[in-house]
Amino acid sequence: MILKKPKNIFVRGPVAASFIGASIQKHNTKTEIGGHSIFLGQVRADVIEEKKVVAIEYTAYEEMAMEQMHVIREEIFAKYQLSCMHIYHSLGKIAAGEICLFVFTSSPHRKAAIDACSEIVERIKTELPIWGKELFTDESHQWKVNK
Amino acid sequence: MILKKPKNIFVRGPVAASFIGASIQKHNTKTEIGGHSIFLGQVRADVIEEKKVVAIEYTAYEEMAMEQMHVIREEIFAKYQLSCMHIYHSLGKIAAGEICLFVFTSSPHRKAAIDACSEIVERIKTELPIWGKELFTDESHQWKVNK
Amino acid sequence: MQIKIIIFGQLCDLLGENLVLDNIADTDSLTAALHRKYPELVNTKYMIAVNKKLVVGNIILSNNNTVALMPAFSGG
Amino acid sequence: MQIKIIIFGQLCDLLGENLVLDNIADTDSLTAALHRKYPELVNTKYMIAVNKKLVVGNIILSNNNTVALMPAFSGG
Repeated sequence: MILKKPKNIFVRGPVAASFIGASIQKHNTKTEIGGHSIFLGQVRADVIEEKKVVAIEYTAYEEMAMEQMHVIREEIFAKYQLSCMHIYHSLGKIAAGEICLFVFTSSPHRKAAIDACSEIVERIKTELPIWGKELFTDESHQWKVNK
Repeated sequence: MILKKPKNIFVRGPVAASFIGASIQKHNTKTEIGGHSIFLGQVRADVIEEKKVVAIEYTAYEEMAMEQMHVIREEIFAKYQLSCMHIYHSLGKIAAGEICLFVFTSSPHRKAAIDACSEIVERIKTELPIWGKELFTDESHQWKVNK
Repeated sequence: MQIKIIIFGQLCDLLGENLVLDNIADTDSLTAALHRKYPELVNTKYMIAVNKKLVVGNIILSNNNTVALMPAFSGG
Repeated sequence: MQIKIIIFGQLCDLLGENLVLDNIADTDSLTAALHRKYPELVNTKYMIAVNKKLVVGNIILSNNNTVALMPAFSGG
């Protein structure tokens, strides 16, 4: 599977649970698939020095992120026997409890789907120019640091 | 988290995509969660000696499977920092393309959710007394073998 | 003493789903009786559970025991 | 030559979101000019991308280049 053009991975606002359900449903015609692996990032209401995170505001260098994601996508397809790969990352303000990242891989065999999914998540966090600004109840903020 | 009574992991028929979406939605009040990991097993239309699998019929020694799953659940909760764990396995005839296994783990941090999810999937496949009968188009069958 | 035996997976193709055997004192004699009655079982791999616990070695059976014959698991 | 610079993440708190600098020949002189204008940048870790490619070493800039200043990524 060769993808010619970078796909847009960005969605404004949170990823809806119903959208995830609908994405899963679409795969029931692909009867070569034996396993799906899904990772969902959810905004945590961390408490930092007695201030609570109410939302994370995501910004990105979108064109660069899409080009980089295109490279990752092709490398992952070359490395693992995958039937499908779908990636969605939120932009804008995502409230605590909402979903900001949806990574979805499918394969005839579970191991490829599971390993590809977790590798994609790591690469998204370290290689895509995306930034999270943690917003506190008192309207102050701090910039998220990925571990 | 200590669970006193074995939970019923079995559902009659396939796991609906909408049910998975609704399960995800329910977690938006748990704002200590930072990552969800989901594995879905889907019935593959394998072709074996020119005969195509149209469905897998699952049977189980249900009481024993639930007791064993209870042990696995407690061991996984002891090993990983998890907020939630949900397991559903289908019984009865599941058509190719339908979902027969839904494993859903959530944690403050992604690594625990991802590692716990894939460990649970392996343990379900090797430790639970469940059997899959692969049904072919011509009404013959063969018994599934887990790899 | 009668032992009721429940049967799973591909073993159902060989034995049906339920089986009653008389005069079975322990799991070793159960296996021996089964193999006399169903010679094709000799070359089939299966596990035995008594009261939902996998049997390792030989176990004495009593009247209330539930004995299960189980081929390799293939869930998921 | 004028270089238009786009700025991301916590660097926006220091520099605003856009920045125009004159007479910048390459990325090393860009860094030097930035550090003169914003001394607090000296102790801040950031990467430079030119035309969406991360810069390693020094790169000559020309008029059509898009230069991005990017702190450590924190998506997901």
